[in-house]
Amino acid sequence: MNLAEQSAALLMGLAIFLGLIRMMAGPTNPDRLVAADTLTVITTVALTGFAALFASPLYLDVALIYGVLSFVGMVALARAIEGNRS
Amino acid sequence: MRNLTTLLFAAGLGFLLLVLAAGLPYGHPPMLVGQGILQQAPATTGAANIVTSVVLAYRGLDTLGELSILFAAAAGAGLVLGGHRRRRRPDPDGGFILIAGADLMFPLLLVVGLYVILHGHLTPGGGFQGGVILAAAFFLPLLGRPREALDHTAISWIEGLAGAAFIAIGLWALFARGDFLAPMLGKGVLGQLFSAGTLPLLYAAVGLKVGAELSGLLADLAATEARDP
Amino acid sequence: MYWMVLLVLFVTITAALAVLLAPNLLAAVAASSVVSLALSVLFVILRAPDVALTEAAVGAGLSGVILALALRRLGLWGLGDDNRPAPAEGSGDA
Amino acid sequence: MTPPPIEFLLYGGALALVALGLAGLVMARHLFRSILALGILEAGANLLLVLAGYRAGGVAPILTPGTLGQPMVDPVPQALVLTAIVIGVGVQALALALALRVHQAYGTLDVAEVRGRMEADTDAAAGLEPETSRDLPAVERPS
Repeated sequence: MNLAEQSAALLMGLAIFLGLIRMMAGPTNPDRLVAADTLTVITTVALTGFAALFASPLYLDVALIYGVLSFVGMVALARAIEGNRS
Repeated sequence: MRNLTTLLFAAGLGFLLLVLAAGLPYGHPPMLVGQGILQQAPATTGAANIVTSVVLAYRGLDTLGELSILFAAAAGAGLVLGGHRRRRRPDPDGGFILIAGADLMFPLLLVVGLYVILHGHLTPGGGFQGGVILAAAFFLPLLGRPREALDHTAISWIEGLAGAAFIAIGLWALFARGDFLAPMLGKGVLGQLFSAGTLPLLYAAVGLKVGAELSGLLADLAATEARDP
Repeated sequence: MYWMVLLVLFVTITAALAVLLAPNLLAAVAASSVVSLALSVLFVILRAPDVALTEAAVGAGLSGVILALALRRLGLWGLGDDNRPAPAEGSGDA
Repeated sequence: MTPPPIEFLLYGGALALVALGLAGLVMARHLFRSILALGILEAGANLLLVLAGYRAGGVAPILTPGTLGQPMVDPVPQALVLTAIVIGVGVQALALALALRVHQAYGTLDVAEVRGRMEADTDAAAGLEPETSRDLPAVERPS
């Protein structure tokens, strides 16, 4: 790995740590949901980075599907948290 | 006390499994079957994705069994939830952003799902994953407007026809070649969209069936009565 | 590669612990979607893009949707502020 | 102190997931949480199966122009796990539907409470006297 890839991995590791801390400690449920959503976005970027690292475009499909479907899952969870308030 | 025993049991089981796993070879699997499949699969089935040729050609009967298990699970869940489909008080509509966003995302999700299904023999993905994406696509507008319902008759027709198509392709191969689900229709050029014979057709049937089943399941789950805490 | 595997495994185990010990069920569902996310990255590292795609589609999309719908139907959707007492039923700890 | 080899980490992580899922499955007092623990157990088993087919230095088992002739990882466990994940979500949906029905029938999902009410119901259906408690000393039990 060259310097750019190493620094990208380091930054993503830091971001994952921050999101994980918020997910474990977050005082309310919306905090935890937003932290989980942040983690999914970081993961999408990480999957793209792995595609670059392995020099294979096959892994880009995984990132695409992940990015699209985590949106649906998070919207469903957000609807669940909304309750019966209209 | 019971919790302590359980923890001890789980830790002991983990340790035992770890001791067993220490004897497993890592990085050098004793892959006799896998090696043979890797060598002859492209010539036999014509699919670039070898996992697809394992799922649909070498283990096609297994996939049929999996489809029936999934059908049984979805039918069982629909049966269990069945009598309570009518709701006294439906959920309120989502906000403007959710409705507009769902309408925008719907065709994109549809295109992504069909791409994943149709390119199942070339890139990662296939009928199961594409079916899941199709189910999510049809569920997303329902999340914004909970009062609208999916057409359950159409879903059952699609599901039944797709399952029948899978079995019909298998029976055709049985009568023409003597093997159930044997690859038919020639192999084509490796790596092109129209290649690998009947495998894309089989994956299309699987995708439609899985998508119809899962969206029916999601609609059933969404239509059961909400309960106040 | 070694440190990446270590980090992803750390995320997986932490999120699995959070599923079992989270104060309420909605946090547990969010943590279980994080488990499947980290697992998908592990499958990519192990060179299994098909499995990673399935895990991403099922774990991130469908499983989250099903669990969220079930939570909604069970009426366990309290906001779960740690300062206020959560609804009695949603706070069943492991 | 040398860091442990990478295979120890991977196998240990997968087995830790299995053990955690098992412990949660047995210890959970809420039915919903035991369904989530079942998902973790399943994830650990899937990871273990994919690990068994990994080959060091191999590429993904998909033929592209750049990877012809290189060693590939074993495709058979991957096909197996692909099947297992999809079946797992079907099982999860069925379990959740059953849990919803239990909640509609008894109004709670606490395991001990549901079990107590089910035993009371079966006793009533069989025409037996309801058993007060098994934990009481034998003298105080109605004989």
